Amino acid sequence: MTDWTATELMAIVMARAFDDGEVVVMGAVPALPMAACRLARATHAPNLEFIVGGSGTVSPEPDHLPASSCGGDLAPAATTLPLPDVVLLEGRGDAFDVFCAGGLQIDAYGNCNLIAVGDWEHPKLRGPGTVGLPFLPNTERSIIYTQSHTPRTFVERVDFVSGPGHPSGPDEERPYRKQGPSLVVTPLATFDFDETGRMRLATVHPGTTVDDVLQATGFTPAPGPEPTITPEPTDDELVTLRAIDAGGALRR
Amino acid sequence: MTDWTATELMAIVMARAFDDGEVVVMGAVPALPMAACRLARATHAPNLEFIVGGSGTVSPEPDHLPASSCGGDLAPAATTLPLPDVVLLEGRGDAFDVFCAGGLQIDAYGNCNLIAVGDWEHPKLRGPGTVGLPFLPNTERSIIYTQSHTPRTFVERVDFVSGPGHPSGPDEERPYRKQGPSLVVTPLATFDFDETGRMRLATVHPGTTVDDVLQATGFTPAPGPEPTITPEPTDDELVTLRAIDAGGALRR
Amino acid sequence: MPARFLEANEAVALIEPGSTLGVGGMQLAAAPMALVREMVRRRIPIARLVTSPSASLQADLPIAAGLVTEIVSPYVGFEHLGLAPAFRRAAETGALRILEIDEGSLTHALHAGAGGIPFVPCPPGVDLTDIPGVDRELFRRVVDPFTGSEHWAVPAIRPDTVLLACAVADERGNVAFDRFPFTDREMALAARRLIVEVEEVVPAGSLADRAPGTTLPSFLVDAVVVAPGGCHPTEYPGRYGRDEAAIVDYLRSAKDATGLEERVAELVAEDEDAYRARRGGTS
Amino acid sequence: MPARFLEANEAVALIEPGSTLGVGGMQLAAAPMALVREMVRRRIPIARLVTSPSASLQADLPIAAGLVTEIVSPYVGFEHLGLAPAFRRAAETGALRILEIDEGSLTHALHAGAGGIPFVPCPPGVDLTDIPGVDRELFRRVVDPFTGSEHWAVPAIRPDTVLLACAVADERGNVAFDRFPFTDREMALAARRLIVEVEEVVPAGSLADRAPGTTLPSFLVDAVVVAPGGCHPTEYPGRYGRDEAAIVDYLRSAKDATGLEERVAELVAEDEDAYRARRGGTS
Repeated sequence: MTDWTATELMAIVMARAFDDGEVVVMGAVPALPMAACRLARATHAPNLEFIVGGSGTVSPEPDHLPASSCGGDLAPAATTLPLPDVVLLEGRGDAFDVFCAGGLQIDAYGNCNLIAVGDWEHPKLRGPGTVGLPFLPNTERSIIYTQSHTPRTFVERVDFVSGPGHPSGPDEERPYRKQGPSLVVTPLATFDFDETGRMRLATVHPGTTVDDVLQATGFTPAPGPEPTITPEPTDDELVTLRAIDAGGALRR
Repeated sequence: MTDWTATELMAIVMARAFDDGEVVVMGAVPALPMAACRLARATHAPNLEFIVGGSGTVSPEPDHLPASSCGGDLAPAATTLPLPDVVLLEGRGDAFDVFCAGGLQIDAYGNCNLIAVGDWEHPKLRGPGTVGLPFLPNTERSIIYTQSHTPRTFVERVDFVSGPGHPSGPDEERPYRKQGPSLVVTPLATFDFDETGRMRLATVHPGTTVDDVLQATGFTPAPGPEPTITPEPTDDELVTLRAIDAGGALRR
Repeated sequence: MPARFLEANEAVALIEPGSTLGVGGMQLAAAPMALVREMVRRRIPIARLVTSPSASLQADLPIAAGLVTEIVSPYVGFEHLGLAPAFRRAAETGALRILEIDEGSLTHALHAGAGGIPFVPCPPGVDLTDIPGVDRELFRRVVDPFTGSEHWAVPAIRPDTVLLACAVADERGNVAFDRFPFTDREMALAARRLIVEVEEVVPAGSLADRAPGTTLPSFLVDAVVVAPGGCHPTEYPGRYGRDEAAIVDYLRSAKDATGLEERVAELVAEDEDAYRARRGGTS
Repeated sequence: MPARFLEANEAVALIEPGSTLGVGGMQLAAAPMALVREMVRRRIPIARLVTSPSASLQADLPIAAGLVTEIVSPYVGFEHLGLAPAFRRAAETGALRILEIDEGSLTHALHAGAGGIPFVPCPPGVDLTDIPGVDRELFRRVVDPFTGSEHWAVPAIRPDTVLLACAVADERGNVAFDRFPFTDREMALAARRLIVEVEEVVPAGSLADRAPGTTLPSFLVDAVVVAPGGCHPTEYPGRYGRDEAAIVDYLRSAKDATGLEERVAELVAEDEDAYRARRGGTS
C-alpha cells in the first residue's frame, strides 16, 4: 500500500518509537498519539499503557479516534484515573515513561511554547496556554510532534518556555532532568538530539528531500549522520492502523 | 418510660444540642454520636447531616448503630465523601458545624488528649493517637462526650494537648478559633463553659447529685448558675431512639 | 442545609459583582454553559476568572462579553477546532490580565484552597519554564525547611463562587458526576459558594450506590439549577455529544470583533428557554 | 507492565529489610493482613512503618513481633474493642519510636509524596496541639512567601513499599476498591513499590465501568496476591464482616508480653493456608 497520508506515517513512526511496557501520556487533540499508542499495543508493545489527557482514561479502545481528550467517546477504558491523580503522578516523576507534546513554537533544544509568540506582555500571537507541558522533564523522555513544519514553528529559541526541553547551554542546570526530548515527528521528517541536546535531522519522509526539510526549519539542525529515508509503513502497520482509525481521522 | 440507660440519656442530650441544618463530624466508635444525630434528624433537625469517621459516609441510615466508623454496615448513605476530602474540609474550616470528640483525658478548658498520660517520652499510658482531633478548632463548635466520668479522665490540665479546647489564659492566642467546646456530656452530668473558657457544671442527670459529679471530676469547675436536673428523655425521644438503635447498642 | 433549587437567573444573582469566579468543565466537556450564559445576560462583572486546567467557551464567552478583568487558567482554547478568539484578542490587546499558571500548580492551588493549606510548593517541572517568572502574584520562592532546597510555591485558591455542571441532583440537592469528574470536585471543595447545573433531578436516596468521589453532599451545594442540555455547545460525557457546528459557528463569528459582539448581543436578547429552542434539542 | 500475580511469600520478599513500609486499611477494615502475616512469618524488619490515619492489627502485629523500629501513625487501636496492646507496650517501654502525627498532616504528606511536592504547610489546628513540638523530623516551621505568616509544615512521605487490600484485580493486574477507598489510594500513589492483596480475580475489561477514583491501573501495581478473606480478622466492607471474637482473643492474649509472643510464634509456625483453615471460612 502506498496511499497513506503524512499523518498516518507520523502515527506509525511514533508507534515504532514506543517500547513494550511503557506508560505514555498525551494532552489535547489526542487522535494522533492515541493512534500511535494503539498501533504499538496491537503490534510490538502489547503491554504499553496510555493516558488520554483530562479524561484520565487509561488505554481506551473506542471504535474510532476521538478528536477531544475529554469526551464521552473515550470509552471503554480498562480503568480511569481522576485528573488530579494524573497531575500528582506527573509531578512524582517516576510513573510515566513518555510524554507526547507539541507547541506553537518548538526550538532547536526541544523546548515547546504554547503560551505566546513575541513578547509575553504584548504577544503577537497568544496561544491557549501550557496545560501540563511543564511536567515534560518529569517523564523519562518525550516525543514532540506537530503537523505544522514551518520556520515559524521550528525556531532557534522559543519566545517563551512553557514545555522544557534540553538544557541549551552549560549554565543551565537541570538536576532532575531525565532523557528529555528524544524524538521529533513532523509531516516531513523526524529529528533526534545530539549529545548537547540540539536537534538534528534523523530521517526524511519518502518523497521529501533534506532541502525541503531545511527550508521548513527555522534553525540549522546540529550536524550528524547522513539522514536516511523514513521507512514506509508496512502493509501490516497500515491495515492495523486503519482498523483503529475506522473513522479516518488520520486520513483527512 | 423510665428504664433508659445513661448512654441513651447521653444520646438524647447530644441530640437536643444540635440545630437544624448543622453538619456534624465524628470519629471512631460512632454509635453514640451517630444515635444523637439520627435522633435529631428524626425530631427537630431534619436537615442535619453527619459524617461518620473514616468511612466518609454522609448521614447513613442502617438498621442499627454500627460499632465501627469504617465498616460495611454504614449503609445506605445518601452520599459518601472519600476520606481525603473529609480531611480537606476539616482543614478548610467553614464546612462543618459540630465536631463530636472525646479523650483519655479532658481538661477544665476542654482540651482533649488521646496520645499519652504522663510524660510523652515515657508515658504511663499510651493512647491510640489523635487522628483528626487537631481539627477541632476548625469547626464552629465541638461537643465533648465520654462514658468515663472519673478524676483520671477529667483533669485540670491534660498531659498532652491532642485536641485543642479553649485558650486557658490570656497568653494563648488562637486567632482563628471559633466557638470551641460548647458542651460536655457524660453519664453523670453536662457541662458548659464560662466566658474564660473554663468548664462549669450545667446539669446533673436524674438520680445523680452535684456532689457525685464533683467527686468524679478531677478539677473544680468554674462557678456558675445553680446546676439544674437534666430533663429526662421524653417518651417520644426514647421511642424514636430505640427505633434507631434496634440492636440495643446504647442499652448494654 | 439542603441545597436550594433555583432558576438560573436567581442562581447567578448569588455571584457578587467583582468577585472571583471559578468555572468547571474541561476542554470541550461539562462546561456549565447554562449558568455562564445567564451570567453574561445579566452582565455580572468578574474580577478574576479561575478555570479548570483547560477551558473553552465558559471562559471565552464571558471574555467576549467584556466581563472579565483577570484570568487564572492554564489553557483557553477549542482543541482541534482552534484557538479561543475572545481570549486571544483580549490577551493581544492587553484588555485581559493573564495570571499565567500550569495544570499542576492550579490543581494543587485549588486542593490547598479546599484544605485550608496556605500555599503549596510546586513539584519539579514548572521551575524550568518561564511561567513563574512573569508575575509575582501566583509564584514565589520558598525554602523547604526539611532540606534547605528552594522551590516555587503557589498560594491557595478559593473562588468566591464556583459554577459547575453535574449529571444529576437528588431531591435533597446532593449532586453526582458521571464518567469524568475532571478537577471539578477540587474546585467544588475550594469554593466559598457553589452553584451546580444538572441535567436532571432524581429521587432522594438515588445516589446511595454512587462511588465515593463521584458525588458531592448537599451541604456543599448552595444552589442547584435544573438545565437539561445546559452544557451546550460543549458535551456532557456519556449523556450528549458536543455541537461542533455551533462551536465552529461561534469561532467563525469571531473573525472580527463585531462578530463576537453580535453573538453576545444575540444571547443577551433571549432567555435560556429561547436559547434552547433556537439551538434545537441535544437532550 | 501488567502487575505480576505472586504468592504472598514471593510478594513480601520484595520488601527490602530495613526500609519504610506503608500499610493500608482504616480502623477495623481493609487491613492487608494476609500480606502482613506473611511479612511477620518471614520476620522482615521494618525501619519505619507508615499507616493510614487509623490502623489496628496491621500495625500491632508487626510491633508484637518486634519487627518495627519507628512508626508514623495518627492512631493504632481497636475502636470499641480497646487499645492496641503491642503498640501500647512498646510505646510505654520505649521499644518503639513514635513519630507523632495527625490525620490531616499524614494525609497531606502522602498526597505530597504522590505528587512530587516537597513538603506541605499544615492547615490550622495542629498548631494548637503539642504534636508538632515533640519531634523536629516531621514538623518544621515555614514562612508563607505570599503572606509572611508562619506555619508548621510536614515533609512528603513516600513509603518504599506499600501493602494494600483491594476488592478485585482484573487479569491484567488493574485493581479496584469497593465501597470505601479510605486513604489507600493516596498511599498507593505515594508508594515506590505497591503490593496489593485482592479477594478475587476478574476477567480483563471487567473494571471498565468502575468510577474514576475506585481503581488503580496495573502500571502502578507491582504485585497482586490473591488472598480471599485475607483481611481477617478485620473486615472488607461490603464483602465480609470483621471477626470480633478473633480480635478479642488477640487482645486477651496480650494481657502479658508472653501471650503475644505465643500468638506470633503460632503464626510463624503455620502458612497462610493453615491459618485460613484454622480460623474457618469468613469468605
